[in-house]
Amino acid sequence: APAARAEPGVVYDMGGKFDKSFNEAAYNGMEKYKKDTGKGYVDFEIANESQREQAMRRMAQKGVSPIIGVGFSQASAIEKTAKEFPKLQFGIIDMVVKAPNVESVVFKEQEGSFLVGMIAALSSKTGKVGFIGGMDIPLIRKFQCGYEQGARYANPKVEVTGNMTGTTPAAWGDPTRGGELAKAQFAKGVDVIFAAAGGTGIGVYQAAKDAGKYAIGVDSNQNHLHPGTMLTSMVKRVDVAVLNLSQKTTPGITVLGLKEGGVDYAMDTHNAKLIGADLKKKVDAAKADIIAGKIKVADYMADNACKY
Amino acid sequence: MTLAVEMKGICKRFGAVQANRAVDLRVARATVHGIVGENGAGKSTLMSILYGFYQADEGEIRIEGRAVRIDGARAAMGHGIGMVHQHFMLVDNLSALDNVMLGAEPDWRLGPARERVRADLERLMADTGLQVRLDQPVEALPVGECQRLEILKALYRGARILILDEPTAVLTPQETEQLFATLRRLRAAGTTLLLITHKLKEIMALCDQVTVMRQGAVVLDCPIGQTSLDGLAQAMVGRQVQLGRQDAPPVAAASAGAPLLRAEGLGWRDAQGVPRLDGVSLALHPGEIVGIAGVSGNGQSELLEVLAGLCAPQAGTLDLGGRRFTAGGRWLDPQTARALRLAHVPEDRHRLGLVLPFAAWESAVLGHERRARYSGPLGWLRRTVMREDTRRMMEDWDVRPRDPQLRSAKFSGGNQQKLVLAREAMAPEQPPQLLLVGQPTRGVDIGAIEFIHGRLRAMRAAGGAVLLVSSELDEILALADRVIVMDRGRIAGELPITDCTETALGRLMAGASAHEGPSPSPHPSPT
Amino acid sequence: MSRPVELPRWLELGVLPLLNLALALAVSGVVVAAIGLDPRQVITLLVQGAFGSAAGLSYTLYYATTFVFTGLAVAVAFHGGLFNIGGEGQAMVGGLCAALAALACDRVLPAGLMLPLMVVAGAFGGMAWAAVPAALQAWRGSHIVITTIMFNFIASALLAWLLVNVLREPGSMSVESRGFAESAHMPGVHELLARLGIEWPSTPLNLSVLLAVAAAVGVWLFLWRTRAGYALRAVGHAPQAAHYAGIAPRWQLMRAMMIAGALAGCVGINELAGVQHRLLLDFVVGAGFTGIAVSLIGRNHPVGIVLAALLFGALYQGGAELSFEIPAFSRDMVTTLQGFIVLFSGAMAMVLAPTLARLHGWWRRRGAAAGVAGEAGHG
Amino acid sequence: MADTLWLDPVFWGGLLGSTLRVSVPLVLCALAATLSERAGVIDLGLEGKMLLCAFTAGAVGALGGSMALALLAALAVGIVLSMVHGYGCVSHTGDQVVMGMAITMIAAGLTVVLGIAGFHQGGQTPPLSDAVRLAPLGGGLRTALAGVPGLGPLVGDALLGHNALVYLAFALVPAVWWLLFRTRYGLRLRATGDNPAMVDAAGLSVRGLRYSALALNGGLCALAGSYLVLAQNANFVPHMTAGRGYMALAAMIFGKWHPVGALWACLLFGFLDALAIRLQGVALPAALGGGAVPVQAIQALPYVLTVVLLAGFIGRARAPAALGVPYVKER
Ligand SMILES: Nc1ncnc2c1ncn2[C@@H]1O[C@H](COP(=O)(O)OP(=O)(O)OP(=O)(O)O)[C@@H](O)[C@H]1O
Ligand SMILES: Nc1ncnc2c1ncn2[C@@H]1O[C@H](COP(=O)(O)OP(=O)(O)OP(=O)(O)O)[C@@H](O)[C@H]1O
Ligand SMILES: [Mg+2]
Ligand SMILES: [Mg+2]
Repeated sequence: APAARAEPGVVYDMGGKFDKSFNEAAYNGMEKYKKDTGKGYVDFEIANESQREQAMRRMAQKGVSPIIGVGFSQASAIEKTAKEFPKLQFGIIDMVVKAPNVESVVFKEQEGSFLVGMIAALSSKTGKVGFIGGMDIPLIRKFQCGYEQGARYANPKVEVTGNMTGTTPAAWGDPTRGGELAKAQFAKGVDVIFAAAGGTGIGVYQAAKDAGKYAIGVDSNQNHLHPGTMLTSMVKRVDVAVLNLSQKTTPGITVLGLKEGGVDYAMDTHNAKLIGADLKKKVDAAKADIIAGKIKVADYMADNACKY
Repeated sequence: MTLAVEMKGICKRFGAVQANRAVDLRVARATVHGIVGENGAGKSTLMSILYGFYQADEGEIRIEGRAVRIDGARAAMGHGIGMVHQHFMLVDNLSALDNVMLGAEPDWRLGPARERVRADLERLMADTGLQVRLDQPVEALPVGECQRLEILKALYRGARILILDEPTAVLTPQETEQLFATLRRLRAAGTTLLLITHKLKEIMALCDQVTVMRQGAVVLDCPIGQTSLDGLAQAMVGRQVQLGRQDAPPVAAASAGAPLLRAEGLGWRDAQGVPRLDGVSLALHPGEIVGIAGVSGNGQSELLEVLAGLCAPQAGTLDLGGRRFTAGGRWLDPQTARALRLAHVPEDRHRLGLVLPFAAWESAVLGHERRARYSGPLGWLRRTVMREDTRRMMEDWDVRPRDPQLRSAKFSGGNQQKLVLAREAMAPEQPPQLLLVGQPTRGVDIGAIEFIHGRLRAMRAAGGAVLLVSSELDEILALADRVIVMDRGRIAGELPITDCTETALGRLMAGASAHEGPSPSPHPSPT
Repeated sequence: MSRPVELPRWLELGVLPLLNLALALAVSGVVVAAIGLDPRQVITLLVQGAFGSAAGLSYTLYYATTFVFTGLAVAVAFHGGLFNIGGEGQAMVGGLCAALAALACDRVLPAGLMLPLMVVAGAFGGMAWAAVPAALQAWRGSHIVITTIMFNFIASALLAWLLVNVLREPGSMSVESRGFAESAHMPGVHELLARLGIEWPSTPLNLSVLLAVAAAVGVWLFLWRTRAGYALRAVGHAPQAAHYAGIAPRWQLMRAMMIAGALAGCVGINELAGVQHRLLLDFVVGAGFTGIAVSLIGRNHPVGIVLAALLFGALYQGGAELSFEIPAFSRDMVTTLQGFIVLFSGAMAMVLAPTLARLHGWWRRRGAAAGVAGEAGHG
Repeated sequence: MADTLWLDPVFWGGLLGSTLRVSVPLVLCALAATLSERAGVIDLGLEGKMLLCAFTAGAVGALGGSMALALLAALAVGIVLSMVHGYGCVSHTGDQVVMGMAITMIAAGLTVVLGIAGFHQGGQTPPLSDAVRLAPLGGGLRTALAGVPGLGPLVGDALLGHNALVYLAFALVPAVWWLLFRTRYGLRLRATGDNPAMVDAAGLSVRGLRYSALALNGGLCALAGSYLVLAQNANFVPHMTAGRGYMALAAMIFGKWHPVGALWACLLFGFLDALAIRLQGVALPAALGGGAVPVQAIQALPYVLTVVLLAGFIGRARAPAALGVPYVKER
């Protein structure tokens, strides 16, 4: 009976709940849930692969529901546990798991990235914009692809430089390297960088601030970090998704794009001065077109390639 | 007369070993006090305690009549004590000069410090006659030179009480003489000297007073006048000791029969291109002991290594056990050598002879572990057999303590040497016909020396051949049938034992002793 | 200056470690108290979580399995005189090869053939990855520590590239291969026990644990019971003496590293064949480095390594348990706690030795050593 | 772009500048390791020491708002860590490698725990104001040169406009060399690493020498950590050292336990790293069928090249003879 709903639980991905990225967004979502409902929740930060399943099973045995797996790596663990505990509800972010008691939430990162790509291209004085990803994995390519397309859409002649940070988990938390990557791109004339690299991004933003260039945040609204440097942020509302999941899970696939407000570009007092009225108009127009389907944003996952 | 040093009731144990038990030692000022004893008797330990390197478990020390606590080398130096250590206390990759300076640098900047120390050392070397190449890294110096360096180090620090632990073990007779002259001068100048040595002649020659130790305790302490060589030997090992030549020198025809080993024109250059061996030819016949005399560092070690298959020469051939090995081709390797019944007792027992962290029984099969006797199917080790054989070797060669499980490092130098000799001489299944031995009695007590000499003679009697490299002329004179003298990598001359006298050999060697070691300007080799 | 303390073996290998562990826990307790948690609760949870339940014990053993492999990998190299920091990379490549074998044959081969094949492939992969640094050290004198560190990075790049561009299921977001077929699943211990009708919670603990035990025994026999092991240790302790004995150091060096690599390569069997049933990016996560601590704390001796591996397994599982039971106890506090335990039971292991020796001597003089010291061990 | 790249002074200027910046923490840690290992103490704890010092600098900088204070605090922590190292491995015969790993584990956990407890930003410390951070030097000259073609980038970007710690780090190399090879202290230190018994017999304190070397080692690690937080970044981020400690160790060995050798090795690592960054996205030569080089290949390039170069060097590195062996007198 929905009245006596058990308390929800979250299992974060390797990055941990303070990864300056989607895990942190999920964490914020749960905190909000706690504030709104006054009910508690359980969560767990895994330290190695086998703890995913361990954590979920532990929660399941305690009757925790729904159990939310944050990140695509949780898929097989969710799949197993969901099969084992059919009476409980499960949710997973960024990945599709087909099971009668699992709600899969996936985002159209490409759409949000498209918009910040436009903003980047339109704010760039040199006509060169940059992208810095954490690791070369499909999810990040998805960000990159949308960003490129958006930038080109706004300025067909724009030059987009892309970098990936590393091949080990350290790639998501190495601001120093992020800073160097940024400086390298600045040296090439890039003057706006969109970083989708977790903690590594911190270094990118700092480098941008030091060099007087622009940077674009990711996942959660990071405009406040360096007002005047942070053009905007490609917000991916994992927090909202997690909040909704913890309140109510509807088995099946939920796709969150611009239309659903699952992704967007962030506007607030911190970057109001940077985004001029006409720029905003252009971007909002494109946003409307995407929602209306007039603009087809390429999905890297569709055919493992960035074709647009 | 006042006592410079007085040690009362010194006790020291290392784990299971009681190295010193209630030792009393009284040394008068401005005298040379000899300390003798078997290997492992506790001589070095006692001196190390006086030098503050070890702390005694019990007992007290008085210097110049005042009771003192010596808790480290610095304290010892404070009391004017200096020490020449038995096992060199040198840093291999530092220059000889830096080694002397270390801890006594006259300036905090190395440049000026080196200047001043060099000047002092030049003078010191001049009037002691102990020559060392100051700028060579120690690792490049032959043992003899290291020993001289070690002595210079102590003299440089100008001690009032000077401990010398087997300073002459690797010196030539000439060098020994010069050293003793220096020591006499020091004594005259009021320095008190403590001398440990296994060469009783030296004791008789130099000392005023002598203390004999056995199994950690003092067994005799008397003025030199009241004892004799035999008396000391007796006290040391508790029985009559016969050193010197036992058998009549062989008739010249002794070295008949086909040679067991024949080497022709061996030539070997080291990494720097300095020739260490230069056209060396020799043959070993059954039933003879050939002695190789010469100041250490003139190619003897290299000769042994080449003949034992440890390194391949650039020139020459070797005939051994019906097989011929030619430089450039596939040279003899240690395994083949053993298979061809050639055994090798290396000069450097610590680096080559033993694996110090191994248990004695593991070290005692080193090089023979492949023998069917020791490794069964699938290379399974027959550990019990190994332990049994080790125990037998220890019985046979009187290795103390008799404990196959004890770590090789824990045996005293002399006993380690006996273990290595036992292994090589008693090689299981097929005992060797040919034995190459380097410095077999270096640092070994007279009891053991007598014993080892006996074994080598026995081997000759059994029709084996022995190549004996030794810096001890006495030893060579006592054992060899003919003597080859080496000088700067070449054979300087060969004498039948009958024509050998200390002086004759000394003269042949002297050519080298002036400028020991690999000479920078090699002689043109005869073509 | 530190005099070596001569302790009887049972004291040195039995009591001293226990004392150190006790001290380590005590100090950790103080730290825990400092951050306002109840030390008694934390310590009990840690121990309970690791050994208190069938599930907990199984997890502990499962982690220990991996650490035994990496620990032995360090130890064998160590006895050959080499410091192998490359366990991480060797484990990755070993796992990769095992996985490739599975992906290639799992649909055709029965488990009876598939699993042995995976073990061979895994061992081979690790061996190959260790052989290159070994050869470079032997013939070019390239220092093994540098090359093995570099090879760790190269391995991770290789793995990442293969997973993202070759092995990943098209259209899937996750960076992992397809799942292995049943035949490539190392049977879990709970499954086996279930067949025997014994109720056992489902955990990652799988047959690989036996492989680890076999490896430990094998290494012990190899090092101290066979000629090859003898030669290897001789080279490790005294290369020149080995040369004198006619043992060629180069080949011993190669052998040491290749055996080490093979051992590390088996990590993949436990993690991939045993648990994940597919190839993924960070299945090693530091196990290679932990292996160094495991080996050294275990004095590079198989028996010691097994014990140390159990300790680390317990720390991992008990740590997880802690953060389950005490939400305030974060993953990082667990790491800190583990650090302190390694510090006191590993790095500071000798601090208590002199005191213990004095006590022992004193007790022996009273001829009551055994009893009293025994109690002290558990104090 | 690849073809013209090599002729472009801007590319080289940026490359060299980046090389210097990236090398600094490596150089400092490598020097630290050189000192301790020359004295006979293995240091596998560089990573942890650097990390904990970085955190200290970040935290104190944020709280105290003073660069000097931050540096001092970092130095203090670095030295304390080294003293712990010494207590376990010099005063007692603890295993030096395990000690290093323990320090690293503790640092990895403790920094985050304290960070979260103190600043509630997921282990990060708050961004530092420019007053607390190290300002670039020679900026004026750099801007002056900026116009000059060739010289501008090559000198300006490459050598000028770095912060004080960069220049200090490189100045410390000859300093350490001088200390090791031109002073009495250095002679004694080197002897301690090779034959402590000899040093002891010479009436010197092996313990004292090893502790002092460790103290210097801690100080240098502290500088490396501070550099990451006060210069390259503006706050502490968990695990931000990202393996640099181990790379520094590798560099030190590559440099054969010699400060200058270590410097070259660090510069090599830095250069290859900076180069790899800039090569991402470069296309394969048409001969190899064109197409982009996989990112991972480029990212592995520095490590592969290191191995190749190392193999190219003749003559093996010789570690201090007594390295890692606790000094006890009795056999
Ligand atoms: N540092 C040590 N650790 C352990 N045992 C030792 C140590 N030094 C000496 N011993 C043991 O103490 C005993 C006495 O050794 P010591 O070196 O004093 O004998 P020695 O009279 O000098 O013998 P040698 O004539 O061979 O030099 C020997 O059994 C030796 O094995
Ligand atoms: N570090 C250690 N931790 C725990 N137990 C150990 C350790 N080292 C040795 N042991 C125990 O001591 C026994 C003997 O160790 P080792 O492997 O050296 O024996 P061995 O050399 O093969 O035989 P032995 O030494 O008895 O001749 C081992 O079988 C093991 O039970
Ligand atoms: Mg002695
Ligand atoms: Mg044993």
